[in-house]
Amino acid sequence: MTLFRRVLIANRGEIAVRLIRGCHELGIEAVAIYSEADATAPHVLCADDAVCVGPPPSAESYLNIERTIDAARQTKAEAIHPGYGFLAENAAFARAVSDAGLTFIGPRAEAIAAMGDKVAARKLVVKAGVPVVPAVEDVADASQLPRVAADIGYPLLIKAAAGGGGKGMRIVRSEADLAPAFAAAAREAQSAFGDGRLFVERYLERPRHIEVQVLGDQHGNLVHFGERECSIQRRHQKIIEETPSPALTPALREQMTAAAVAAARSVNYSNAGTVEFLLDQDGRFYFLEMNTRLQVEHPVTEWVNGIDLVHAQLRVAAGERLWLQQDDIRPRGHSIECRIYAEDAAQTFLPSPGTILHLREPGGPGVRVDSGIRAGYTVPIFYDPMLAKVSVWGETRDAAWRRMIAALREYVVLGCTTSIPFLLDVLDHPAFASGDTHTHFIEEHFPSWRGREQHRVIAAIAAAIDTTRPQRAATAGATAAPASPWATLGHWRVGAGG
Amino acid sequence: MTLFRRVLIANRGEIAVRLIRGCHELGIEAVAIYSEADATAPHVLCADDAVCVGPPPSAESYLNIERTIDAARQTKAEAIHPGYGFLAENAAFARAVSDAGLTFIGPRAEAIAAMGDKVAARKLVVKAGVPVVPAVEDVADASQLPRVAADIGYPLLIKAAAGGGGKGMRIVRSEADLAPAFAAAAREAQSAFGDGRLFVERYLERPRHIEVQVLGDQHGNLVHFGERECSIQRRHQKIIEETPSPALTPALREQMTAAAVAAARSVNYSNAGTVEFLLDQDGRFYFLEMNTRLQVEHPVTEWVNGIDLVHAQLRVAAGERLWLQQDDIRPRGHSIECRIYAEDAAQTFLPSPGTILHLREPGGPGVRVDSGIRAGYTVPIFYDPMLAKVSVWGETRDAAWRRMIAALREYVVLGCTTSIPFLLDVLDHPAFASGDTHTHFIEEHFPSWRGREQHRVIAAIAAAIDTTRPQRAATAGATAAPASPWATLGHWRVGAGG
Amino acid sequence: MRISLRHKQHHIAVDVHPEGGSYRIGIGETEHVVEAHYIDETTMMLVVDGRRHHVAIARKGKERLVAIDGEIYQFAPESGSAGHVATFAPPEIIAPMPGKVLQVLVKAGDHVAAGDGLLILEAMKMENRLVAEAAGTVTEVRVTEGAMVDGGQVLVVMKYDE
Amino acid sequence: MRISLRHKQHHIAVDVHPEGGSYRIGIGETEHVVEAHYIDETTMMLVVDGRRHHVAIARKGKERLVAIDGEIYQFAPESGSAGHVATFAPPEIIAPMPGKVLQVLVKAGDHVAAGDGLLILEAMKMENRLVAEAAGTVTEVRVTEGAMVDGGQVLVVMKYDE
Repeated sequence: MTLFRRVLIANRGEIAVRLIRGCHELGIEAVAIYSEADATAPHVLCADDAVCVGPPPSAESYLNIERTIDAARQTKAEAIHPGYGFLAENAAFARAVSDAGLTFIGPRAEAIAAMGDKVAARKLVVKAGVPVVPAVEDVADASQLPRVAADIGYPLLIKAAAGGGGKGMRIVRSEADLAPAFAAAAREAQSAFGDGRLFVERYLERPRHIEVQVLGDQHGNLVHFGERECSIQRRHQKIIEETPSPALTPALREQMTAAAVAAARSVNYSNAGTVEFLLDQDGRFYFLEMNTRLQVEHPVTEWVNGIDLVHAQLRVAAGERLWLQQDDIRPRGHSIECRIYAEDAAQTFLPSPGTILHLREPGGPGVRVDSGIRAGYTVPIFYDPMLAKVSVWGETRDAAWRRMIAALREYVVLGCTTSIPFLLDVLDHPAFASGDTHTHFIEEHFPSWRGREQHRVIAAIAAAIDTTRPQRAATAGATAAPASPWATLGHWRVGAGG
Repeated sequence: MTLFRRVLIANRGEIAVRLIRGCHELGIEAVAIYSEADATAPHVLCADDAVCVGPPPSAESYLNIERTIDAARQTKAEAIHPGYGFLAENAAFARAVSDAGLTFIGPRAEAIAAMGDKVAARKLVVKAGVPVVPAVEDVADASQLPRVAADIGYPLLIKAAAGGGGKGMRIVRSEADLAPAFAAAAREAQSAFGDGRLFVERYLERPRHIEVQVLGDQHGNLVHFGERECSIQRRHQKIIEETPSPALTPALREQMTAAAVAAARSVNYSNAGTVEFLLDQDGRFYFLEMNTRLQVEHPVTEWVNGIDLVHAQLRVAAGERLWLQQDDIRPRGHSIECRIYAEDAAQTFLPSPGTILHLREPGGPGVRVDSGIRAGYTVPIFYDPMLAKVSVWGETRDAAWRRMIAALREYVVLGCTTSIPFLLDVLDHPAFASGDTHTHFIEEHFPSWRGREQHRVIAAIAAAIDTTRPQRAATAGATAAPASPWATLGHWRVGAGG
Repeated sequence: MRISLRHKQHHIAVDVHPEGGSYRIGIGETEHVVEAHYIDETTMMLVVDGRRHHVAIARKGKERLVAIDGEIYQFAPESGSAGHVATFAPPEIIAPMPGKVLQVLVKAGDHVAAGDGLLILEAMKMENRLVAEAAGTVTEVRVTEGAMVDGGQVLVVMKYDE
Repeated sequence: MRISLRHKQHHIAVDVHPEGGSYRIGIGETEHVVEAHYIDETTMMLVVDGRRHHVAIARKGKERLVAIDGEIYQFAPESGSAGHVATFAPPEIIAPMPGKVLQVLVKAGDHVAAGDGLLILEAMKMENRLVAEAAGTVTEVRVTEGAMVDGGQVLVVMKYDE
């Protein structure tokens, strides 16, 4: 099977870097696109070629279908990989790519469209025998709300019919909050997806978010790679994911993966996709949505199943038949991922972009970092504030958990506030350690986190000593300079005893 | 099972960093030792405590048994991990550790002693039914040589009875070279191991180096983790290792792993160890030696088997029973490791220490870097010039091979000459790509390598442009400075087309 | 030498006394014996009362950013005698980044509890709710709905309850 | 502006002509159109005749160390007109690192072939064989067996055959 000679990566940040690496490993040249804010972003530097597609705002660059396809044409790319976010779940884009004679690395446009409309998707999977949450679909205006709410019962969840990723979502616990939440959700949905339609459903108390990775070829073969649990969320966005889920019995896993495969088959799904479910406290599960693209958290599936999902995407997109039967897929051990955001968890997770003054990434056995930054890089204010992802593998959940804690303690990012200290506190929480996780975990256990400051005195001592030190330069750069007069190295000795 | 509270790491460099990480992941504090040349070495920085054990030469520091044990006592460490090299295969050290009431993380001293004397080890394994190469043992002086040589037949291999790692080894192809080779080998053996005794054996033409990883507990249970092929060597030291070996059929693997287990059982082996074999071109294998310690190349076994060998060492040393049966161990995919040395392959692999001016390590899926350096670090001249190891995993040998090439092309080490360009040329060689490897691979295919310089013109352009640029400072440091007047960023565009 | 630092709401006065190759460091009533070794410009090894700490440090003007064991601190120098460690919330609510004011939730004179929303700022594609760090009275609202604001711009001024 | 560089035995003369935001670069008979972008002090993005190259660069005095795609180059500046690219072996055999001279294999006046051993230096725990890069005559041996030498010290001087 001949793969592509050159592929355009229609994305930025860590996922673009990861996709470019995946191409290079298969002997494929990778073309980056970039906005004017990203001319020297890490993904541009590792690509074989790069094309500017417009000004910084994503609506004018990374969401510009025409310029993206033009870039592929100019650079003679034969296929386009959309990554996640941006144009990844845009059926019109997938169609435009095909119409331009290029290969879209993802499912057919019809499958994207079918699953992209949450209302239509729900109907489809119900027909395929997949359970769904009680809900009322397509609430067009606020006047219908009180009746809808009464039908379903509080608490309610309002979400965008067109979207994903937490944008346009609101939880409503009482009628008083209904109207303002609806207005805000509609505004966000309109601005994020150009479609203000909303969807109201019963809100499950303390459910787990469980999703199943599927992979199909263009010849009707489809396998799954087990589940991921992504219950740890803030602002309705995942921040810690793992596989296997501590909550799944073999019997439940069997049922949920079968439901996922049924949902995918209902739209003749090909390429990589994810079927998301909520699992309630009584072990009942409900279809949430299907993400018709590679997922941020795909590394945990790769670790445990010994699969490279990006290679797989490229191969099935090129027409290759699946080389794996379901029985060949044997998960091993446990994997956890943490997303590193430039945000301040002590300030309602406000984004905190800035210039990376100093960076030291963790490494060693069982630790993978997918990074979209480098030392000296200024995180642009125009895009999602995720800087990198750390994923680990361990023989058991306990081993993976300990390894993640060790890795995050090694990780140094100075220049912007990151979620690392918060993630460490979440990991340290006894409820996380024992696998007692659910989507309200953060609200419940960290309603007003103020910071992890176990070493405040040591840090103050370091800052004070450094303040008394004669400065070499006024610049804020990280400099690996030769020994200074203050470096009293050589024969020194510490430790208990003499 | 309670593990140790605190462990002393009697080593330096990448392996000390890896062992400290392994301790931290199990909730164990790690104490480093260091020579005066290593006060700020990476392994010292990541330890919880550190003790200076002497001046730079290893004989006065890392090989000093008394000071090492004193350091453990002072810091209240309960166990000592020796890593590889230095005191790792020193039975007297293992005994002294036990006598001090501490746990030696490795096999019993008797097993080290039995396998440490190559002559005695050979007799032992022969009794256990393991095949060995025709040889004459313990050649005390040069006068016996011509007779010995005639008995075995040329080519011959002379090696130290006490040692390993290529030190004190010589190949002799004709009688004329016999006496000088013997003298040089005896000198190296004496200086490296304090024991000048030599061992002469038939030298196999184009054999493969195949070794088997074993792991035993203190209760008589012993498993193996399959083989590693380490045929790519220079100066008789491995530089590229992989598992599985492209040469092994399931039947041959069965035989070799059974022989390895028999060899290990012959000394009641506990903890991690490696049984080395040569495999000739006719598929016959011969016991070479048993390394009674963790091996440099252990990561490839970890990748493929889903095991953390350092965790396993700590657990069995603490008395835990093996938690794995042989049937539980199921290798998956393929792994390759490359050792990154500070050496000049174009100059007979001369060591090339220096100060690391710029460092960028590869990362992403399936790539692991075990590093003993950092930017700004000066590689000391006193120790082995290995800087780091890169290991990769792929679903197939081809996938792992491509990933390794991509990783090495990403790897930037400036400040000393490294083996990276040479490794890339070795990987690129069709004989490596097809798995046609043997221990004379480098001599045969790269008798006079002069450098990999496909980009010499581009590099010269970069150097010339940088030379014309006004310098900010005279120091040789790597500086992440803000944009300079020469950085013409912003809206720029390259690529074919417009 | 007294170094007065602020990290978030914490005021910390550190008395630094160099002594031979090491330091006596006073913080509050406690005195520490400290050895400080610069590994390079951004890495310090501190030995504080016999315990080793591996600290990363970066400089942003007069500020010191410190990372230790996964934690992050940002210290700004303070002048004057700040010998006490007290809870302190800055009275000016500042835009953490450039964005658009979607909604203003308070007006001058309003009394708010800690955690009450003050305004909603759209930035990085998200609606961000800026809240009061402590209970107090809104003395001034400097922006209107729909306004584009710069990072660092003062949005609301508070007077916290005593 | 002509920049004359040496990398190992290669002499390379590079004519650098800034032109607007980019360069015309002449090497030998070939002319290249080059855009150079500094990402930071150690990273350059070069676009040479339309192809992008990601280059890492470090400075060691007047030397330039360049890494590109896993390859490493070390360029030293040369004065004078070195417009030719010729094979050149330095006549002075230099200790690559500190060590001990174990054995001297040649004496002044000896003629050696390319690859012949000159002496054996023990360093980094290994016996290192220093060899002649080209055929020639040994004109001087500056060390004796057993001597400790510094890195950079001249050990043997050669006169290569024409």
